Amino acid sequence: MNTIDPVIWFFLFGLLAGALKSELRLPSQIYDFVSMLLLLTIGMKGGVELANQPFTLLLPQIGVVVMAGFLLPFLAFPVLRYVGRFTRADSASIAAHYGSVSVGTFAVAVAYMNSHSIDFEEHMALFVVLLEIPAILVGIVLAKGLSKKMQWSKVGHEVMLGKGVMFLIGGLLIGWLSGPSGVESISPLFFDLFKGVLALFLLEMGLITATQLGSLKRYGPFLLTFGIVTPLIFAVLGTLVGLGLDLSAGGTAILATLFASASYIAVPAAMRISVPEANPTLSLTASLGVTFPFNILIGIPLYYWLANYFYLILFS
Amino acid sequence: MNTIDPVIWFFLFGLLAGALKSELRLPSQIYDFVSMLLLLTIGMKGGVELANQPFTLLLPQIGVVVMAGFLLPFLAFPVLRYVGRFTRADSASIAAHYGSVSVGTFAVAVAYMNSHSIDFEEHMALFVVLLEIPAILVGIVLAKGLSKKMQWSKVGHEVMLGKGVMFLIGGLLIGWLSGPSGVESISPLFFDLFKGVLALFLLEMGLITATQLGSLKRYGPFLLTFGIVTPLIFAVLGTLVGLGLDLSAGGTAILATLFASASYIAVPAAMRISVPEANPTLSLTASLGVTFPFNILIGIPLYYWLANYFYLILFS
Amino acid sequence: MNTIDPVIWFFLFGLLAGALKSELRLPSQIYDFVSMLLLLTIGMKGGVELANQPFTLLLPQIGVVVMAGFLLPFLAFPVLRYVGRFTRADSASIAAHYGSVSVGTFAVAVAYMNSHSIDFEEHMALFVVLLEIPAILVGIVLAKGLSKKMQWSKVGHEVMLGKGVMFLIGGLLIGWLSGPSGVESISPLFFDLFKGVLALFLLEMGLITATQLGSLKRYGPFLLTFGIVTPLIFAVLGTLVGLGLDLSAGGTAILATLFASASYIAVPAAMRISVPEANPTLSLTASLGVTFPFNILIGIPLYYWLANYFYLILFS
Amino acid sequence: MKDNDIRLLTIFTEAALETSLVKDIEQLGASGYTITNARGKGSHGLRGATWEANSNIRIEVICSLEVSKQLTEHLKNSYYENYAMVIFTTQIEVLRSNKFTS
Amino acid sequence: MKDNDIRLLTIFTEAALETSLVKDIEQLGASGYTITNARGKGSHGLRGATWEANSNIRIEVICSLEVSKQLTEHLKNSYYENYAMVIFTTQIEVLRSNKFTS
Amino acid sequence: MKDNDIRLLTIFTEAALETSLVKDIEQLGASGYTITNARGKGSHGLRGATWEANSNIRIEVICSLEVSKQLTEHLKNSYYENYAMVIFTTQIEVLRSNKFTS
Ligand SMILES: Nc1ncnc2c1ncn2[C@@H]1O[C@H](COP(=O)(O)O)[C@@H](O)[C@H]1O
Ligand SMILES: Nc1ncnc2c1ncn2[C@@H]1O[C@H](COP(=O)(O)O)[C@@H](O)[C@H]1O
Ligand SMILES: Nc1ncnc2c1ncn2[C@@H]1O[C@H](COP(=O)(O)O)[C@@H](O)[C@H]1O
Ligand code: NA
Ligand code: NA
Ligand code: NA
Repeated sequence: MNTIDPVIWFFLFGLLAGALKSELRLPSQIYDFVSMLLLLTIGMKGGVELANQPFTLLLPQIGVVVMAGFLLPFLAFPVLRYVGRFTRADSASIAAHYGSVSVGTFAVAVAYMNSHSIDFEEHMALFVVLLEIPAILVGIVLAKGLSKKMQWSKVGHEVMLGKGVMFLIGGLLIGWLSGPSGVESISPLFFDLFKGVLALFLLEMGLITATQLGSLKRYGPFLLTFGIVTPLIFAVLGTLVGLGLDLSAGGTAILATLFASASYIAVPAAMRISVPEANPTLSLTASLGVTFPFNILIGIPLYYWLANYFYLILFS
Repeated sequence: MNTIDPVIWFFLFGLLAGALKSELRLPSQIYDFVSMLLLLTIGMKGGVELANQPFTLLLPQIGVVVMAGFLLPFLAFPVLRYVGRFTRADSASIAAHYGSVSVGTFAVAVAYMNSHSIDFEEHMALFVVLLEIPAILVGIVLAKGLSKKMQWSKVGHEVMLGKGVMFLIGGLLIGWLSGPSGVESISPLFFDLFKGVLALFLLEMGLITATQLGSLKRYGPFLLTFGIVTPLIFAVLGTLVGLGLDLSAGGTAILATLFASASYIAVPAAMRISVPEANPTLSLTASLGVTFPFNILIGIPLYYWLANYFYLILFS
Repeated sequence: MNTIDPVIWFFLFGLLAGALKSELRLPSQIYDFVSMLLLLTIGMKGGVELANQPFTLLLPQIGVVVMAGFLLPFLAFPVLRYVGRFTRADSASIAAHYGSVSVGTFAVAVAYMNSHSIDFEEHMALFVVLLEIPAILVGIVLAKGLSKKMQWSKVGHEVMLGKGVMFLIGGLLIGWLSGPSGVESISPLFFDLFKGVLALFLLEMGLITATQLGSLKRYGPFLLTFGIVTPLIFAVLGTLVGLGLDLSAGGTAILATLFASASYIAVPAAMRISVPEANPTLSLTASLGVTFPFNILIGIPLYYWLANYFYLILFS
Repeated sequence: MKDNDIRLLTIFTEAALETSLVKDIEQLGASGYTITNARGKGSHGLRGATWEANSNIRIEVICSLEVSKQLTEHLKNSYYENYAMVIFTTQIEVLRSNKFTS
Repeated sequence: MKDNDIRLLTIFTEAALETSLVKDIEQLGASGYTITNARGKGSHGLRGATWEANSNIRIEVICSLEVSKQLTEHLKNSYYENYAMVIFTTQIEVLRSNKFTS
Repeated sequence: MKDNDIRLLTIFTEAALETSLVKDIEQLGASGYTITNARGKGSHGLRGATWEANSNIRIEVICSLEVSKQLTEHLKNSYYENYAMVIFTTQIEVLRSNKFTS
């Protein structure tokens, strides 16, 4: 029993409280604050790591990961459009959610590695930032086509300057500019409290997930299936990419988790403005109601097992 | 001068600021957050302790404490009804407040024991949870009678799923399921900051208490007397129960404090819904305006002295 | 690059995000909370230091500093009135802002000293409290004249009981009454997190400063010049006073920073009520849009250099 | 049904009643509601939103004159006696008024 | 006194005035008030509620036409010149209207 | 222009639209606006303000009847189809009404 991380218990407790229709709530500004701390800290971790090693060494990895960010939505879109029979806008929007990443899921994966003393490349946090955005652009193009009329500067503004992305990039820059010794003075707030902050975040995520369960019933079995199968397939892709990039087993599992995770902060906000005709309930039901719990409860250990398994097959 | 805990100074500062009509305020969501952290942490402490020892060993203690929770309101009710001459609803509501417990008072008692290096049974936190609820049910029955029409499922929902109780129980479960080593990773937020969080909580409690002083004048000397004599009597009962249960002097003093304390979070919320004809100002004036400050300023050291005194008398 | 404190990067990041019109924001209650923690902690630091040394030894320093607080606005007022050609109310209000101090600037100065391992007298925090108020009173007199009609008790209430001053004084009292060993139990929240809390505060200050840049353009070059030259001159005065009071180089630099800093919390609030005809945009543009960034980016290192330079000249 | 049959019903009351009132509003046939947090003072004294127990909410319901009457009547009977509560209606013109009267 | 003599007086203004305005409202005989936090823009520029100094509040007072006139007059004279402030009145129908006119 | 040409236009809608709507309101000639945070329910389901994505805002615009009509028309065309949005107008009497009609 003790092998389950306490942060997961917070999530399950939130889920239970939500399902029981309890009045439990994280005050909205506290939730904003907690999210902000997560984003800043994850960004800073990535930035500090960047300060530790020559940027140029990472360039090939960065190139591959960004490319993956552009490709993943194209894999999801036809399934949604032709198997799920969603409208073009809805298919594009959901595809963008799954092509992008979930910062919360990443944080749980990091917590998992830490509590099992599994090593991983610290610069994985950089990939969170890199994978956040490409899928959004692809989603918009899938919904609207590549017309000249697209106000790309407005879209770019919307995407880059949204809260989620800004905090990640800001943290990254601050971590990079301050370096490992510089951030020491602020580490009690940002690093020491991280796991506790993640616990509170997951408590609220549990409550929010519970509110999605109602719509899950309404939108039936396709979303449920899609929300489990997509992360599995994307995780396999992520595992292959991770091994191809020569990442450690831990790093590979985290990359697989990133591929498998679906956004619920940056992408919904961007889609609401740029593809308003897409129904936000559909994508949130899938990403929050199915994929997020699946990943943090089952996915992460599975992806780590997968990374080790492939390691064995391929390198021995 | 240095023997007064700094958290008490925060309370007195809040009281002073309130009395001076300063604009000082804890932002409302921060107060909610701080309360929530207190409840979760206290719950977790109890839960971790439960994980440490066979549950069955505690069963007798649990039984006695729960019984006390049902009995205490019956002691207070007739005094309120026939001496205080309050309406039936008001008497029942106030009796429920005093039969239940105050989490803030408990936290101050724990802080007192810690800063005087007094040992106590860590599972006292469990008793906070256990004593929270029975008095509410008794209060409702005292107000309404035991009619078949009572919607007990609605009342149960109201009582169990209110924020206060849920956070306590949630913390308890999380602490129990995670165990002492599990909660280590989240202890910087929940345990290391606890005393500081308590300080902020008490600052706001001081401000709120100050607002009750006006109504205290209005409702006259009975509430003042009741608010001091009841905790004293209940503390003596608590001391006897504690000694009977073979608790340490510290544990006995904390149990006495719990008996002596009056709720101002869970019970007011439940009474407002279930016994709406009771005037909430009366119970809050007594519990917040009189009993809370009395307990944290004078009561706790007194009850510890009492526990030691009885120890001497009875066991030597 | 690593010599710039990470908290400064937070400020610059906020400034950038604001200039880019990003949606980044610190939730308003979190900003209030963070400010409150800064004020309480700074007050407590001063109070703990007071507990460490005989109060009477500090009396001469206190006397000189308070006198300076009364004098500084008189230096700024004629410049604003006759060179800047502002109305009497505006001149008085801006003079009050510059005669008073900025707690945020003080915190950055302390962080600077700490991260460069420069010693300074810990009771400087006391001077923050002392310098906060006199300038406000002078500002009101400059605006309204010394008429008998002035409702000084109302003004005093407004000034003393405003949030900023109350938290500082409260912290001071709590620190003083608890002493160094007393505050230990609450230090994880108030002292260990201080630098991180300051980082969040500066992030929001950067965002707010960015919103002032627009009005800066409108009010032209005088405010810009005034906002840079005044701190420079006041810093020289502060340096001389510091050396005269026999402070260390670090302490002198901090006193110079206090003289050079302009209020943006307590004074604006007091002026809005007591001198309503003054335009708040003018004073905030100067103090927040010019002087605050100037001081934390350039001023503080400069004032430390200045303190050392004068030391050399005068004492060798 | 004519446009001027639409009313805005506004309720100032205790935050503790939110769950209960929302249920009532839906059961009495209103198509929706909007809630904001508030503080205030009235015959039940100061409710300064310092904490949950003395926080107010402000509920707005756009509905037909008929529903507004029924709701007012129901709230008066169920809550008016024991809770801090003020209710009033305003005449409004609403876009797509049929949405609120069906 | 007739129902239609009741007015809802609404004030959009600076948060810094809250204490002061509440005192005025009570002194001029209104039976209560309701306050919510707000942000906005007007002739005094953007007040985005980023911090205390540029936060707005929204005060509502239910009162007789007469009190509403006196209050408006008083606020106009005391604050209108130097503070961001907008005042307007709406005709409403209120439950138990006598509560607000006594 | 007469006093009774002034309208209060109220919009209940998704928080995500704030930036966009503020721009529209200014471009269509209103002299200001006031915004409060809200939660609610309507034809687009429950919007409980648990987080950004399902938070509402409540925008109030005091303007001339004409501007109110133009604004309503513009909002209807631009947002009504794809967003949770309710719009209504109330007749009000405002102090210094010329401030809002120039
Ligand atoms: N005259 C009034 N004007 C505006 N709001 C009021 C008025 N009277 C009461 N309220 C609001 O309604 C709530 C309940 O009123 P009451 O039941 O009179 O205490 C108060 O807390 C205020 O928020
Ligand atoms: N035309 C308007 N419509 C709605 N609210 C307004 C309007 N003009 C001003 N306000 C509000 O009233 C406050 C003060 O207005 P002013 O004194 O014009 O700056 C503003 O900050 C807005 O919140
Ligand atoms: N009948 C109603 N009364 C009051 N507010 C409403 C009503 N219907 C909708 N709203 C508000 O307007 C928002 C958008 O409405 P809708 O587009 O119908 O979902 C809702 O989230 C509510 O806040
Ligand atoms: Na993904
Ligand atoms: Na008790
Ligand atoms: Na100064």
